[in-house]
Amino acid sequence: MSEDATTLADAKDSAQRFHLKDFEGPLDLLLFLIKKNEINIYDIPISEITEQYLEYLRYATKIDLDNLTDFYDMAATLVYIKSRMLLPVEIDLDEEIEDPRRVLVDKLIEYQKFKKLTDLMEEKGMEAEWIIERKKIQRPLPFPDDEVLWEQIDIWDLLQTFSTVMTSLTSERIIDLYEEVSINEKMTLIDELLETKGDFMFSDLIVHRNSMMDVVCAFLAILECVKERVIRILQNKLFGDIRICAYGERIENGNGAGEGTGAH
Amino acid sequence: METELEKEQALIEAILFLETEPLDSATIARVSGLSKEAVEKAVENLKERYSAEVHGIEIVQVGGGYIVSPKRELWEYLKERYGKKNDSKLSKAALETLSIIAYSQPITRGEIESLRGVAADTMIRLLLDRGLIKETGKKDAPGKPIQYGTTKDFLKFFRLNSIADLPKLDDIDKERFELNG
Amino acid sequence: METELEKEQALIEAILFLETEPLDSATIARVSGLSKEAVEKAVENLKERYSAEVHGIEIVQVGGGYIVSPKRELWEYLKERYGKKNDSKLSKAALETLSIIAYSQPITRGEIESLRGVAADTMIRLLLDRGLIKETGKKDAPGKPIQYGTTKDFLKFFRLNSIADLPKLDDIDKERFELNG
Repeated sequence: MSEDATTLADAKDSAQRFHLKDFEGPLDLLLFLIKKNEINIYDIPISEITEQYLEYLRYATKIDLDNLTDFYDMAATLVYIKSRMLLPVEIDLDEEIEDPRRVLVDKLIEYQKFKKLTDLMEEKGMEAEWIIERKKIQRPLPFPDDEVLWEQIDIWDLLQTFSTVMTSLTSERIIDLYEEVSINEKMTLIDELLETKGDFMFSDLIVHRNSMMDVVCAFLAILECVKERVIRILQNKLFGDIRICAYGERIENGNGAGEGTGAH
Repeated sequence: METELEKEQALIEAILFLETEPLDSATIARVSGLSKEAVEKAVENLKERYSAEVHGIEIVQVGGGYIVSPKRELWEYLKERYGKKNDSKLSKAALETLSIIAYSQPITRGEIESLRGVAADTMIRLLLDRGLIKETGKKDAPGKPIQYGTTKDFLKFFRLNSIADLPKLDDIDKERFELNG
Repeated sequence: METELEKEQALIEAILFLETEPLDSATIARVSGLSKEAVEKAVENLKERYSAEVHGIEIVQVGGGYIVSPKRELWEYLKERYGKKNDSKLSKAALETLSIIAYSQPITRGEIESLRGVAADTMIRLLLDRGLIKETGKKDAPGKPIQYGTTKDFLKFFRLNSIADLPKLDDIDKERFELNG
């Protein structure tokens, strides 16, 4: 590799690093140069540092404009300090000599302090790199009088929900969704009628008179309930309506049945 | 040995704290890298520890899993702030359970769970407390599991005259396709 | 008397368990209906109780509030399942600006710029957007420049209880920097 190539690579390398914002600002670059040259910060060889600083700046062609201005500002300051240092100083014993570098040095030290603090914060931030926490609130408590919860639900929501639940099931769990009525449903209705009316007629169980399924299920439900000794059934005449009452209920023979029929 | 056990217990405590759904011991074992036996022992210890008066939370077993939950006697004080949180999630689960019960009654907890695929205790308790469902009997099956059905309040709530008025699935289709109006 | 205190403690334990955000004692008092003193006493007791080896969770103070959190020494085991990478990492420039604000608040944009030697608008806007800093007032100086300070979210982000808990320079650095500061 030729000498030129190496220099070029160096320059490119520097520019690249600069471009990658290794330096947060002109003060950062200055601190870097001071450290690199192992210079005492209280006695900065200003012309040497200025030269190096400008050198770095020359490679930095791609940094954004905002920062570039700041970097050039610092360059101007450095050049100014350099010129001040070159001027002969008239020694006045009464007055303390103001070192032209003083302001810059103070700034650099202050900046260095914050760099250190930033490092500390970064460490602290690293601790927070991982967080382990519960993703959401614990299961809500099921409170009985949670009115808001139920406000806007109607029966269609209920059906819709049921439909969704059912259609999301795997085939082995699928039951006949479109079965119009079921025996279970009729048994539920029997329970309800027993509760609300006490006793009732078979015809009360039929919701859709022209549905064969409805009638058959009602019959099967009655048989099931009789078997389970949930109900008693009574019929006061052949082919008459069947009266149904709770199993435990005391009924006076045919008389009671007649009364019951008459009431309807 | 003692400290080893303490460490395991501490880890499981942290896991139970972080979870929001019931976790069975096999899952806890997998997550913690401990044996199932160690997990079960630790959970037992934790359960006992938290059962003390001084603790406001406890480890409860729900549908074969463990979950940390505020103690029931404190709910009264907590309900205002925590009862309504997450209500969309709560209502969805509750509604699902309720719809299954309404359309498949009488139905046992096991059957509900097999339909929904998740534990149903909490929801059943909620619906019972709320008076929308009730125990209707016991199923003639091994273990005689309790069967649930809807109540009068359920009908009232949904403005139904009778359970026979529950709309049917083909009603939905009718509405959807506007077939028979 | 003792049991009264135990009950209060149990209630506060349940509240802390239910929350996912840090809760200050005033809020806990409001939620629990207890006095702030009672809350603070109970929280202290709870903190001590959970600090024991056998517990895997602890009560930590973040941004002036209390939160239950798994103990740090367990994170290694919990990371895989529960860990969330904090992808909201700050750039070096943002962090530098933020640390200047944190350590020198209240501070104006001009002051930040003179410390960093570069324009600060973008960074200030970024930090404001992230909720890490806020406007705290106006400086009594020509132009009444806006002053900035850190927020509660800043404390939370860095897991600090108070701004007084910001990491400190060690003695050597202190001497190096503050003599000439």
